[in-house]
Amino acid sequence: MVPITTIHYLVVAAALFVLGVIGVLTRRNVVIVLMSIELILNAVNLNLVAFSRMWGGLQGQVFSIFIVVDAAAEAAVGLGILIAFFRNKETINVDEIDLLKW
Amino acid sequence: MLDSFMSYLGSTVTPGEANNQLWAMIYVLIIFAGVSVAVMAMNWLERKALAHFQVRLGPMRVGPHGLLQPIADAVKLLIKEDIIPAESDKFVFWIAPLIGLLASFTVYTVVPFGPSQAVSDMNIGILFMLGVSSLAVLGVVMAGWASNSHYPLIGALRSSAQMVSYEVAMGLAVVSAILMTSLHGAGLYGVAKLSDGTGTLSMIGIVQAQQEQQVWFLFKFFPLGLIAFVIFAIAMIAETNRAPFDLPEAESELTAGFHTEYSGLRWSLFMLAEYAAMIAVSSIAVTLWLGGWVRPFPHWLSGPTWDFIFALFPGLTFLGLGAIAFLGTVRMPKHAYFRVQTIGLAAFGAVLALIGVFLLAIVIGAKVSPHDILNRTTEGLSNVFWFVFKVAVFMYLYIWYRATWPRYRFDQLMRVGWKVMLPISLGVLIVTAIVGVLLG
Amino acid sequence: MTPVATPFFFYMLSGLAVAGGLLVVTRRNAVHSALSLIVTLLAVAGLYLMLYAPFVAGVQIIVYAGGIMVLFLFVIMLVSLERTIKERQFNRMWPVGLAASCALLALFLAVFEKGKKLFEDRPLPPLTENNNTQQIGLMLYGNYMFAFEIASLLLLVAILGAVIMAKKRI
Amino acid sequence: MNDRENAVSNLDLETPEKPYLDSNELIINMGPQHPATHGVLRVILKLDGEKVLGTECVIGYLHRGVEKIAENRTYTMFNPYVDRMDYVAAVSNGLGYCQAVEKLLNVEAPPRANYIRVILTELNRIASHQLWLGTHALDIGAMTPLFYTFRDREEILKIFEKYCGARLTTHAFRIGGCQYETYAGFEKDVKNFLTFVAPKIGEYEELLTTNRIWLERTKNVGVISGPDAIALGVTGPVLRASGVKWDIRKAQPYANYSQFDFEIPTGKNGDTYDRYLVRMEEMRQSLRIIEQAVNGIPEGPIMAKVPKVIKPAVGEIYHSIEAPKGELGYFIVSDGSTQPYRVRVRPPSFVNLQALDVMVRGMLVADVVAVIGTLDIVLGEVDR
Repeated sequence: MVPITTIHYLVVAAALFVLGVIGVLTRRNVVIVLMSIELILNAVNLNLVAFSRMWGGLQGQVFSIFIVVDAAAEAAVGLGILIAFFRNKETINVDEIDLLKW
Repeated sequence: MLDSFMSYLGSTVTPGEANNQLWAMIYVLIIFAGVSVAVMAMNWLERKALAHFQVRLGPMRVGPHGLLQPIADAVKLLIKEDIIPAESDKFVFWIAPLIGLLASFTVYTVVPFGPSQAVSDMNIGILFMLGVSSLAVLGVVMAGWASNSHYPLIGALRSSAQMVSYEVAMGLAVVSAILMTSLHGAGLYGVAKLSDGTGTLSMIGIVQAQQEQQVWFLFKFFPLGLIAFVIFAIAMIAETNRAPFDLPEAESELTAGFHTEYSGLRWSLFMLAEYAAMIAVSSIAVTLWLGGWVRPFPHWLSGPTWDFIFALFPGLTFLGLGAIAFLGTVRMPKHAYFRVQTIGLAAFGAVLALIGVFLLAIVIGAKVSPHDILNRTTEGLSNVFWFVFKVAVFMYLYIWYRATWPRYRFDQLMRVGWKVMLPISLGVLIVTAIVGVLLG
Repeated sequence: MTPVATPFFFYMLSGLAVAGGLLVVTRRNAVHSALSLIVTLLAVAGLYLMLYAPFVAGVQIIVYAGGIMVLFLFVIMLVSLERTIKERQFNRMWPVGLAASCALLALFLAVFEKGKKLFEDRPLPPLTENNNTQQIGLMLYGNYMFAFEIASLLLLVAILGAVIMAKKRI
Repeated sequence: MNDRENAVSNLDLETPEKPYLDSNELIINMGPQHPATHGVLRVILKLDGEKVLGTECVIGYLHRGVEKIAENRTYTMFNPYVDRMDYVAAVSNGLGYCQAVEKLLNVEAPPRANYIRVILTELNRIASHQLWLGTHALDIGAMTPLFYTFRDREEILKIFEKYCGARLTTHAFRIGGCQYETYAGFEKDVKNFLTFVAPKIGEYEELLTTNRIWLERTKNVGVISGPDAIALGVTGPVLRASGVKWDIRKAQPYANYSQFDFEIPTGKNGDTYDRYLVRMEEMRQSLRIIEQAVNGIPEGPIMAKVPKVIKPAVGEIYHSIEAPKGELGYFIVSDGSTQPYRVRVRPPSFVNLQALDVMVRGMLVADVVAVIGTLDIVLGEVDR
C-alpha cells in the first residue's frame, strides 16, 4: 500500500472544504449552512495540522486551536442571530432573509 | 503468538505504550467484563443499601438476599418487547443508547488501575476522558429528540443544559488539579518548587506526580485541593444525572425524562451507560485527588513489612465478604423451605473465600519465594484493589445522596452551577496558581 | 500516545469524514445533518491523532463534538418546524453553486497534481517528543500571547452577542 | 381530542409578548396517568419553556356518583359510602356524615362515643398527614420520608383494624354514636402509639425542615395570600398557612372539641414550606388532643337512642367538620322518607384544587408537582 503522505491529508481536506462550500452555496436551511461553515473550518484545520506535521513545527496546531475558538464564537453568535430571526419571521430559510431591516 | 503473549508480562508500562495489541485487547475485554459485573453488583448494592436506608429489606426473593436479582432483571429486560414508537425517528432512536454506552465505555481505555494496569497511557489522558464523557450528552439529546414526545424532549433539553453547564465547573476543578502536578511541594505548605515542564495531562502521570510529591492532591495546598475536589464531586453527580441532580429523569415531573419511550434492552443500555459513567467519573476523581492506585500512607508506613501488610488487604477483603456470607447462612431460618437459599449463600460465601485464599496465597507466595511474575502480580493486585476500593467509596456515596436529598429545581440547579460552582472553581484555580508561584 | 499510522486507519477515517460531510450537505432533516457532522468531526479528530496532534484532537472532541454540536442540536430542537422538512431544500441557484464548487475541487486537484513532487520529496519527519501539549501551551503563552488574549476577547464578545441576540427580554 | 382543544381554549392567557413569539409555547398533558398527580388528576399545562403560563384541571376520572347513590339508599345504608370519598381519612368522613344526620334527627351522641370519635378522628388526621408528607416529599425527590411515614402510619392502621376490623375504609361510626365498644387494651395501644410517634415526627423534621434543597424547593413556591385563599374558598392547612386562623374545631366546635386544649398552628407566607410546617405542627397538636381524650375518656353508653328506621322530619341541614384536608361539609335535604332527598358534599380537596392555577402561574413545571403535593388532594374526594 502507498504510505500516507501529506498530500493524502490535503486531498481529504479539499474534499471536506468543497463539500462545505456546496452546502453554503446550495442549502436553504440556515442551520445547515452554519454546519457547512463548520465543515470548511475543519478542512482548514486539517490542512494546518497536516502541514505542521510535515514541517515538524507546532505553529499549525496552535493556529488550528485559534480556528476552533473562532468556530465556537461563530456558532454561538450565528445561532443567536438565528433564534432572534426565527422569533420574528418564523422561518429559517436563507433566501427569505433578504431585507436589511424589518 | 505465545511469545508476544508472554513478552508483555515483565513489562512495567501499559500495553498501549508497549505497543502490544494482544494485551491491549485482553485488557479491554477484562475491563469490559469487569465494568459490566460492577454495574450489576452496583445495581444489587444500590437496591439493598437504599432499602436499608429506608427501613425495608429490598430484594429478598431471587436468590439468597436477592443476590440473583440483577441477573433476573437483565433476563427480564432482554426478553421484553422492544417498543419503537411509530412517530419516532427510527434510526436516531435506535442509535442513541449505543452512543451513550459507547461514550461511557470508551473512557475506560485511559483509567489507570495501576502504573501498567491500563489499556493505554495517553498524553492527553484527562482531556480525552472529559471529552469522551461529554459525548454522552449527545446520546441523551438524540434519545429525547427521536422519541418525538414532549416529556422526553424536555428531559433531553434539561439534561443537555445541565451536563454542559456542570462540565465547565468540572473542567476548571480538573485544571487546578493538573496545575498541582507541576507544582512540587512536600506535604501541606511545605517547600514548593515550580518546575518547568513536569506537569502532565496523562492519567498515570497525575498519579505518579502525587506519588512523587508524597501527597494526595486532596490535601495539597490545604484547603485548595479539598475545595476543588468538592466542586468536582458535586459536578460529577450532576454530570451523571444522579440524585439530587436527577432532574432529567425526575419521575415525579417528567415520568422518566429522556428515556420515557424506551423499553427492554434499549432502556437497559441507558441504565448500563449511566452506571458505567458513574464509575468512570468516580475514577477520575480518585485519580486526580485521591492518589489513584496508591495505597494509604505509602510514606508514613513504608518499608517491606508495611507493603506486605497492605498487600494482604485484597485477600482479606474477600475473606471478610465470605465470612459475612457464612454469617448470613447461619442466620438463615432453619426451615426446609430455605434450604436452597442457604446452600446458595454458603456456595457464594465459599467462592468469595476461595478467591480470598487464592489472593492471599499469591501475596504470601511472593513474600516467601520472591519471583518476578509473582511480585508483579502482587503489586498489580494491590494497585487495582486500592483503586477499586476508593471508587467503591464514591459508589456508596451516590447511594447515600440518593436516599437523603430531595431534588433540585431546574433554575436552582443552573444557579448553583453558574453562580456558585463556577466562581469558586475559578477562584480556586487562580489561588492555586498564585500559591504555587509564591512557594516556588 | 502512539497512534497506529497505518493506511487502513487513514482510509477508514477519511472515508468516514467525507461520507459524513456528504450527508451534512444532503440530509433533509437538520438533526440528521448535525449527527453526520458529529461523525465527520470525530473522524477528523482521529486524523489529528494520526498526525501526532493529540491535543488538537482532544480540543476537537471537547469543543466541537461536546460543545458546539450540542448547541446546534439545541437550536435545531428549538426552531424545529415540521414544514421546513417538507419544503424545497436547495435554493434556486443550486446548479451554479454546484458547478462553482466542482470547479474549485478541480482547481485544488490540479494544484495538488502539479505540486505533488514537492511533497513526495519530503517523507514525514520522525515523531516529535511526547510533550506535544506542553509545547503548544508554551507557544500559546509565549509567541502567541497577544493572539491568545485577542481570542479570549473574541469569545467574550461572542458570549455577549449571543446572549443579546437570543434573549427575549434583557 | 375535542375535549383537549376545549380545555386549552378555556385557558384565558394574557401573554404580554404574544405577537413577538408564541412558537415555543408548549402544551403538556400531565396525567391522568402520571406518578405525581396523586391518582387520576389530569392537568393540562401551558408552558413557555419550563414556565407555567396556565393550567387547566380535568377531573372526573374517578367519579362514582356518590351523591346520587345517597338518594337511593337509606341514611344508614349510605354511611359506608362516604368512607370511599377521602379514603385516606375515612374516619373524618364518617364523623361528618353521622353528625349531620344526628343534627337532622336532633340526637346527641353520648359523651363516651364522642371521646372515641375524637380519638379515632385525630389518629386519622395524623395518618392522613403522614401519607401526605411521604408522597409530597417523594414528589420533590426525597424518597426516604415515604417509607418512614408509612412505617409509622401502619401503627395507626393497626389500631383501626383492632377497633373495627377495617384498616382504610373503616366505617367506624354509626348515626347516634359508635357501633363498637373499645376493645380491651385500646387505651394502652393508643398511649403506646403516642409515645412511639412523637419522636418519629422529629425524625421526619430532621430529614427535611432544615434541608437546604428542601427549603429551596418549598420556600416561596405556590404562594397564596390569605384574602386570595378565602376568596377561593380554600380551607384547612392551606388556608392556615396563609395566616388565617380558621379551624372549625375551634370556630364551630363539634363533638367535644371544646373540652380540649390545643393550638391552631398558622403560617405567615402561605408558601409550600409554611404549609409543611403547619401540617407538622398539626400532627403534634393532634397528639395533644388524643392524649387528653384518652386520659379523660368516661364510662357510659356509646350509642344514643336512635329509632330503628331513621326517618328525619322534613328539613335540611348543613354540618361541617375539620377534616385533615380542610372543611368537610354535608348538606342533607330530607323529604321525610327513609332516604335522603339530596346529599351534597363539600369536599375540601375539590375546593382547594381550585387554587392550583393561582398558585402555579409563573412558576416552573417542577413547582406544579410540589404544589399538587402540598394541596394534599385525594382524587376520590375531588371526583366523588
